[in-house]
Amino acid sequence: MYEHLMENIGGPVAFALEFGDIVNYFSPYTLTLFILAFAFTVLAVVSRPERQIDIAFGGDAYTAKVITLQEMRFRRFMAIACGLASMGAMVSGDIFNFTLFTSMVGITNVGIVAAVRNRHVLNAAYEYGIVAMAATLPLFGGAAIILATTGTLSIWELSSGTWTVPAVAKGLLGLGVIGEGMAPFYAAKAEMFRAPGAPYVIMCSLSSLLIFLRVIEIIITI
Amino acid sequence: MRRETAFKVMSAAALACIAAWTAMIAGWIPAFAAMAVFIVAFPVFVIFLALWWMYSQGKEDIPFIGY
Amino acid sequence: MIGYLVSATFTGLLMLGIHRKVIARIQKRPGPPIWQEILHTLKFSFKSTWVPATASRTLFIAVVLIGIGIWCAALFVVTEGGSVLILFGIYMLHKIVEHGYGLSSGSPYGKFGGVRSVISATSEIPLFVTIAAIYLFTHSLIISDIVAYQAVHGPLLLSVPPAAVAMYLVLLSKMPYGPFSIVESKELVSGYKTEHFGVWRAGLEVCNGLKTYVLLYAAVLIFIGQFPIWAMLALMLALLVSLSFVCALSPMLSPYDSVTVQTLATAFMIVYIIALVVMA
Amino acid sequence: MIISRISQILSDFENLVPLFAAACLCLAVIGILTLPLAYHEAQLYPKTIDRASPLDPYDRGGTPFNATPVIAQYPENSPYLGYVTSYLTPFSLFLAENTLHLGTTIVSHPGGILDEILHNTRGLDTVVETSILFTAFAIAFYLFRRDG
Repeated sequence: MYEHLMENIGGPVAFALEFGDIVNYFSPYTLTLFILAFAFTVLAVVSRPERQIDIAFGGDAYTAKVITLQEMRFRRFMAIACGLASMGAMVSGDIFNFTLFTSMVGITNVGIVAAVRNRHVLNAAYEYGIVAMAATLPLFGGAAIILATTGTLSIWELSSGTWTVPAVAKGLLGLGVIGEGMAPFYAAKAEMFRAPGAPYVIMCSLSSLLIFLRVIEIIITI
Repeated sequence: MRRETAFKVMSAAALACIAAWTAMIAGWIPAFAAMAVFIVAFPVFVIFLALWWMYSQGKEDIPFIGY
Repeated sequence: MIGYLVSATFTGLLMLGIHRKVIARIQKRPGPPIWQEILHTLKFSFKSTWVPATASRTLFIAVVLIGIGIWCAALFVVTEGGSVLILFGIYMLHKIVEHGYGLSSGSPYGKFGGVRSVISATSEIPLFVTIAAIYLFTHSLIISDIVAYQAVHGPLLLSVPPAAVAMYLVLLSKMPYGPFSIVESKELVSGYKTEHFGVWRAGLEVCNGLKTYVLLYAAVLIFIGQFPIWAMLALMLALLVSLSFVCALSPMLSPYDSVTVQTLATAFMIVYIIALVVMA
Repeated sequence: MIISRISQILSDFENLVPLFAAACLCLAVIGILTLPLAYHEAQLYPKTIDRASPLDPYDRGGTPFNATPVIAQYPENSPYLGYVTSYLTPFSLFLAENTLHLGTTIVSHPGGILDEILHNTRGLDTVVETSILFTAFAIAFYLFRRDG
């Protein structure tokens, strides 16, 4: 058992990176998630999209979808932004900062598929966007309740055991992250996956999985 | 890729693994550093070992589309 | 450590072979020999290999490496007694590797496999409640602390049986031929694996071997406790055979139904945990 | 069967918004039932509003280029804590002295952002907030200009 409660959850904190009151910390857990987000962001930077093959059912014809350079550039930009936002969310040691990064992930996820010219995918992205937008309400609401009831937002402080964070605030945080595309609100995200451009589309799913994993740590810690 | 390249990469990965392992046993580097080396080098070793055995025996093809 | 890594891979592959054999015997088929999966791996690594013309080359190759890499990391986390959260994080991120396999080739079958794997993204949600339930008892998520707790208080399997059931569901959804393995359904050809042939498939098999070993080992370690290695292997085998029975006797659910079943299981677990907290 | 009926609802993304709204509603009801929540008096970021100030509601008080007492979580991380309070460009200063409306927009004068970064010690938040805005603008611009 470690001295600090937080270190019993994600492992001993190796080092912390301070931005004023926002202290980003790297424990084995957050570091692992950070490295994975980083690895897939690098992949989105260096790999070219695949040429997705479509079969015309009922015939012998098949077609390859080609992504234009302009579209590829924009989607890569969004995928990188998404990767950066998830990296930030992974190591953030501040509840409000985490919620900000999470809402940025929601916006960039829409951006990744927004350039696709496929009605079905765009419809799904639209629905997803609305839910992601609505999900910011529980997210920021949870953060606000935590600040009002404890007077602090630092995860490090909150985990010291002197504060009691109301269960409903934790629930709101969890619901906000689940709204960004975790089950049972995953239907739109699964449809967004039909878009071509594998290295970018993967970031959609990766980012929501990562922030979900992180919010579990936060909910248990505080 | 040529076979020699695959062989070189494979041996480099294997050497990295063995070096990290020896260094860990001798106490020169902490265990987690050795593990980090393994995590990076072991997959490379596995894939390039197999690539050294067999690569580019056919030419590129479009995917299986189910005829 | 290198020896352990390699032997874990082969043990995992052997266990997958046993899994197939047990299923076959229950279904009154002769089944392949139990070392079939090891032979598969070796066979695939000698097959001709290239990257499909339509594929996203870098991603196509990188996911194979990442797949093996993350399960190596998981093995080290389990053996060194790291945080159980890291292990469960890797369980979930295996999904991303599956997506990468499926989407990177450009093949429609791989794509369907990849989309299926997004749909099945719930299969890991019961893990979250498992973690919360464990934490309520042990007040620590470091595996070595959990093992120490069990040495004093007896196995967690007896203290939090519903959490163990949730963990069992997760294991089941990761095993091939199970009711939740919708990504490996037969109408998808080979699903996300369709385009990864030859060496890439061998890499995938190595990843699967490590994955099976880590999953079973971790389940035994977290819910029963630490034993000498032969006893661990025996317990893992017992767990595997029970999983094979479930896989052999249950039909595969339709994709969205499997999600609903897992979501309901999670909801039940959440209610259980709230009850635990209220009682405490 | 009930399970396949549930999965039919879950699998259609048209139902996503009502489902999420229902979940939010459930949680909100639970939240209302657990009221009242205790308000913690010793807040980290206290705020006093001077309605008469031309910079209202963004006036954090204090004289420019002077240290102002500010509460921070980790004062050791902010050596210049509270030093820059409301720096205004000459034009902004002119507006502030002559009108009452400068404070109505947070980024219309440089003081807004600097204030958040240095006075309240939450600089990374400000950076992320603006990044979110820029990302959203980038998407909108791309979609608008795509066919142009």
